[in-house]
Amino acid sequence: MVHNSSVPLYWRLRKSKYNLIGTRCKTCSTAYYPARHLCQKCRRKGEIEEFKFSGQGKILSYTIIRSAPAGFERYTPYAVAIIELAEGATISGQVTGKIEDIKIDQPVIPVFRKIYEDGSGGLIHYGIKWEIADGQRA
Amino acid sequence: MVHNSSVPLYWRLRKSKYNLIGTRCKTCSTAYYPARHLCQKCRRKGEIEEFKFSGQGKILSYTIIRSAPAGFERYTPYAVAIIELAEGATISGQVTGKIEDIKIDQPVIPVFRKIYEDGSGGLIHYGIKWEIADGQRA
Amino acid sequence: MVDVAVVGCGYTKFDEHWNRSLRDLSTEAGMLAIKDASIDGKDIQALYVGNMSAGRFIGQEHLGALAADQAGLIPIPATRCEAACASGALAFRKAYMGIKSGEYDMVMAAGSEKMTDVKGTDAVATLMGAGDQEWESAIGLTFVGLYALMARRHMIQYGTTREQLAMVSVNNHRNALHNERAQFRYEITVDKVLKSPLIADPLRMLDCSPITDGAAAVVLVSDKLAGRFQNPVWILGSGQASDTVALHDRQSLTEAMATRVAAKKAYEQSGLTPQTVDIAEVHDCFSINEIMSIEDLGFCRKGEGGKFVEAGKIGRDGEKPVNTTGGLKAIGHPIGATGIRQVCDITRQVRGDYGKLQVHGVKTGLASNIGGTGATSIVHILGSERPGR
Amino acid sequence: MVDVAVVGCGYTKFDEHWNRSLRDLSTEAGMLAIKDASIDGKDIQALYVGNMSAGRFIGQEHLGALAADQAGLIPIPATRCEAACASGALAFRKAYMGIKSGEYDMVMAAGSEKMTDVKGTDAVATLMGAGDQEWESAIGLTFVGLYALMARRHMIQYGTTREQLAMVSVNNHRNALHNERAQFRYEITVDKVLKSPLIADPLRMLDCSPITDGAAAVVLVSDKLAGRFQNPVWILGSGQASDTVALHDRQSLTEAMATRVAAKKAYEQSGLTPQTVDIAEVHDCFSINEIMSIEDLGFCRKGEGGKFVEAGKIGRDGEKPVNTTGGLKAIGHPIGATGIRQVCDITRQVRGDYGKLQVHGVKTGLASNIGGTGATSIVHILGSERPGR
Ligand SMILES: [Zn+2]
Ligand SMILES: [Zn+2]
Repeated sequence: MVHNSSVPLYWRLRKSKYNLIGTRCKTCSTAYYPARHLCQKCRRKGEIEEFKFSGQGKILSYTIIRSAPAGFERYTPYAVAIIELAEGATISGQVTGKIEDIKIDQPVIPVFRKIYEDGSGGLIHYGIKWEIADGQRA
Repeated sequence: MVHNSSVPLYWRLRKSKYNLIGTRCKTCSTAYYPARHLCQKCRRKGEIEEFKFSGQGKILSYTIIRSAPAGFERYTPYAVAIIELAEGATISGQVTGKIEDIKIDQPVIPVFRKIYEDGSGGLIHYGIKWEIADGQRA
Repeated sequence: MVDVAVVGCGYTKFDEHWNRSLRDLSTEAGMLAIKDASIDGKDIQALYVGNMSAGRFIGQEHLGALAADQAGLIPIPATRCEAACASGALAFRKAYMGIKSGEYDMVMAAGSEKMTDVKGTDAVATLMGAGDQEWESAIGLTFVGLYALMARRHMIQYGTTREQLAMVSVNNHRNALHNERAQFRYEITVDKVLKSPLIADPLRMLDCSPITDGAAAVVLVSDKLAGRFQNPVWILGSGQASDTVALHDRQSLTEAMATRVAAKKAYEQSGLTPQTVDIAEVHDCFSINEIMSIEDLGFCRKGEGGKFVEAGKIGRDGEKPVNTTGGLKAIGHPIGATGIRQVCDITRQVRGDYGKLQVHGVKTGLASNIGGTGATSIVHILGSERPGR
Repeated sequence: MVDVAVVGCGYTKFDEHWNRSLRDLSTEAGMLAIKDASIDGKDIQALYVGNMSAGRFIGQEHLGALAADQAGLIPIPATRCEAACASGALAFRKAYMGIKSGEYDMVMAAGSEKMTDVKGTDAVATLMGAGDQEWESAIGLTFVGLYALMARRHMIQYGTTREQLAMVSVNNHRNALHNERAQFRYEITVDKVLKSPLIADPLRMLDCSPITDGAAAVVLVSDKLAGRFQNPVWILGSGQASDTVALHDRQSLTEAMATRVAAKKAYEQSGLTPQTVDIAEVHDCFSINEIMSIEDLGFCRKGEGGKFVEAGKIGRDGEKPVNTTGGLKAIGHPIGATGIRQVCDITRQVRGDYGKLQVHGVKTGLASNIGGTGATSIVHILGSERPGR
């Protein structure tokens, strides 16, 4: 029942998820992550290109998941935040490190981590998590 | 993903599935298997009672499943038929015995068998299968 | 223009029905509505069924035909509608539009969900089907987690307190005391909410609506037939709107744009305002959603929902009674059934025949049903008077 | 009474799209229809999405909002409709009724299914969600198994031959040769069908429509707006009916009662008859279903479907061209998309602009979409002339 374990899905999104690659509309400069292939503002007039995000971001809101869905039981408690990327898009992601250190508006940087291990097939899903950036960058 | 393995579902239907217990409308004598609690003919005017079917039936149509759904892979090929019960209801069921012996209109009798084993939990699901009745009854 | 009225309603006990199936529950709800309307099942010309996830909960799709089959309504057209947690209201709206189209004069709208056949963590995963599977479910987000993200932001932006959130649940539990079909019929206190286990900070167990099995149904008729019924309750306004499926794609984490758009339409059609509508059923899947909904529906200004609750204005004797029969928190939340259950409760309150649950003098009521974290929002306003023409 | 016309249509390549998601495919189909209609996406007032089982195939529900989100159509109302394999036609019918209700003047109806993210046996199990989970799936029945039960009975009762069944697939493959969006574009022979592996006796691999990913979309408008478009194709009739979900509960194994009821309604509304309608898209999920449908739609008498096929009457130059672009068998069958794809193909044929796929002189066409083993049946008739008033 853990649909996240679908191999085709994982494969389709791996480049985007591993490398923070989204899209940008050349026409109006709006950046999209996750990638969109139709600009929400310009629609068919918008010209979409691939776009790599810098990874600079800050925490808009966060929570600590203590009751997990199937597939994530062994990782509780874990922190999830909504991150506002410097280029304008917002994204959900897990936050690594000490839960007590997480605060609203705090700068974060992306790190490459295991997201979870598929219990049945043993497939390990990697992706980006977010780490509290050090003092200088705050 | 094998939803048939749901324990509450199995438990709810076990009496009915083990013992061919359906319902009958006292008002119009229509017999229902699987059980219905609302008579399709009399609606609210129908008085429904529990009803045990005799198990006498005959084959209306049959097929041999050679490509199985998740959970039944190890049993192929297996025969499935639509059985017309003597009391009037019709039901789908697996037919045991030699596949070559199955013919339309053939009388069958119910036997208690393993339907399948749940791969993950190991729960064994029992129920009724159908066996070709001997010559005298044909 | 055809006008449409609700002339019958009913819902099953909302509970963990280990011993009952989706089909049993749906049939019972249908029969309750038929009986309440004093009609014959044969008079129903079409069926609309709201259900979110029977495909995953019990391996069964094709819920429209299944409900028609079990209720002995074959061969009438049967339509299953899905918009996650707003599936019930969606079925209701499509039923209403079915009559407005001139195609039918009497239809049934029903909603159902059977959630307890799978284990808890599977239910949590299944519910995330309402969110973004690729970008929210995939990182381990849960539904309560998403609402927790909204709650924290709301607390920071507007000073909403943990206590105010708790008061939402306290009010809902109190209102359910006399609701025989509610899953929880006992009072709770703010203290008890604050001491219940954290599920996704800052939300706790008693901020959350439960996992529930249940079904609800209503009968709708055109103005042509409404005269035959004693107490038709008219649909005065109906609005529906969409937003991004992923919470992170929204313009705001503390405002449901879709609710504002849907409500605006329903208010305009009805000629009513947030001030003049008598009572409301709002979508309290989590306490924060009731506070945000109170704001988005215009009962108070954005950010003042917490204070509105704290001031007792949502109580049964308050300025704007909300969830007068217990809400999702105390009645339970069988996903697809909830939107129809809300309409049932508004209908009874407007009819004025709701016994111990009755709020005095209700002439109009609003039902707000939200799918996912706000990607679908559907608002209906019902009232005792036929729409002015 | 409002009249409704189709003014734009399009579908993606139907295929095993390992590298594309449901959301990509849906958005592409929507854009194709918008482009075909030469409209702006902003003009669309509501969206209806047919999808059977994304909850199980990819863990995603809330398909209406998701499609609106991805297509940049927020905040318009978005409704997901489900009736198993008839989900597409159901979305189309609800879109049509949405316009007839006076609520909208321009809407999009889309259908989609992403089936190849799960392994084959899981797909087979998921498809059984269209049948009776408690009494059919539970004993190991498959979808092809259910149709095999019908096929055997039809052969015994009416003398339908194995060869006649095979000819259905042969005709569908031949018709798909010039359909660039078809999954299979090669001819097959009766002999090849008869030598393909048995799946559920008497049905073989080449009697079966495949597992497919794909999406389709159409734009519908009211008569108020139809004048703006060059070639509106009018909806002349729409019928929908239900039957028992379980095959064993039917009155007959060889007749789809729901199709007969739905077709009767559509014929009556359109003023057309089985004899006068020019072409038909019928639901050939398995070859036997095309034969039964030909009978149930009245193109020949019950039991004579096999002979009708054998006599070549369903060919592109036959008496009643059926599935002129390849049908479910050769185009592929992404469950929720099929009903909309059928309407796309009828629309193009009626418009007369279908290039190599064009059948000469088509003024009217019928689309028949069937859910499960016939528990839902939906029939639409479209034509080039506005309905007589
Ligand atoms: Zn742009
Ligand atoms: Zn009876």
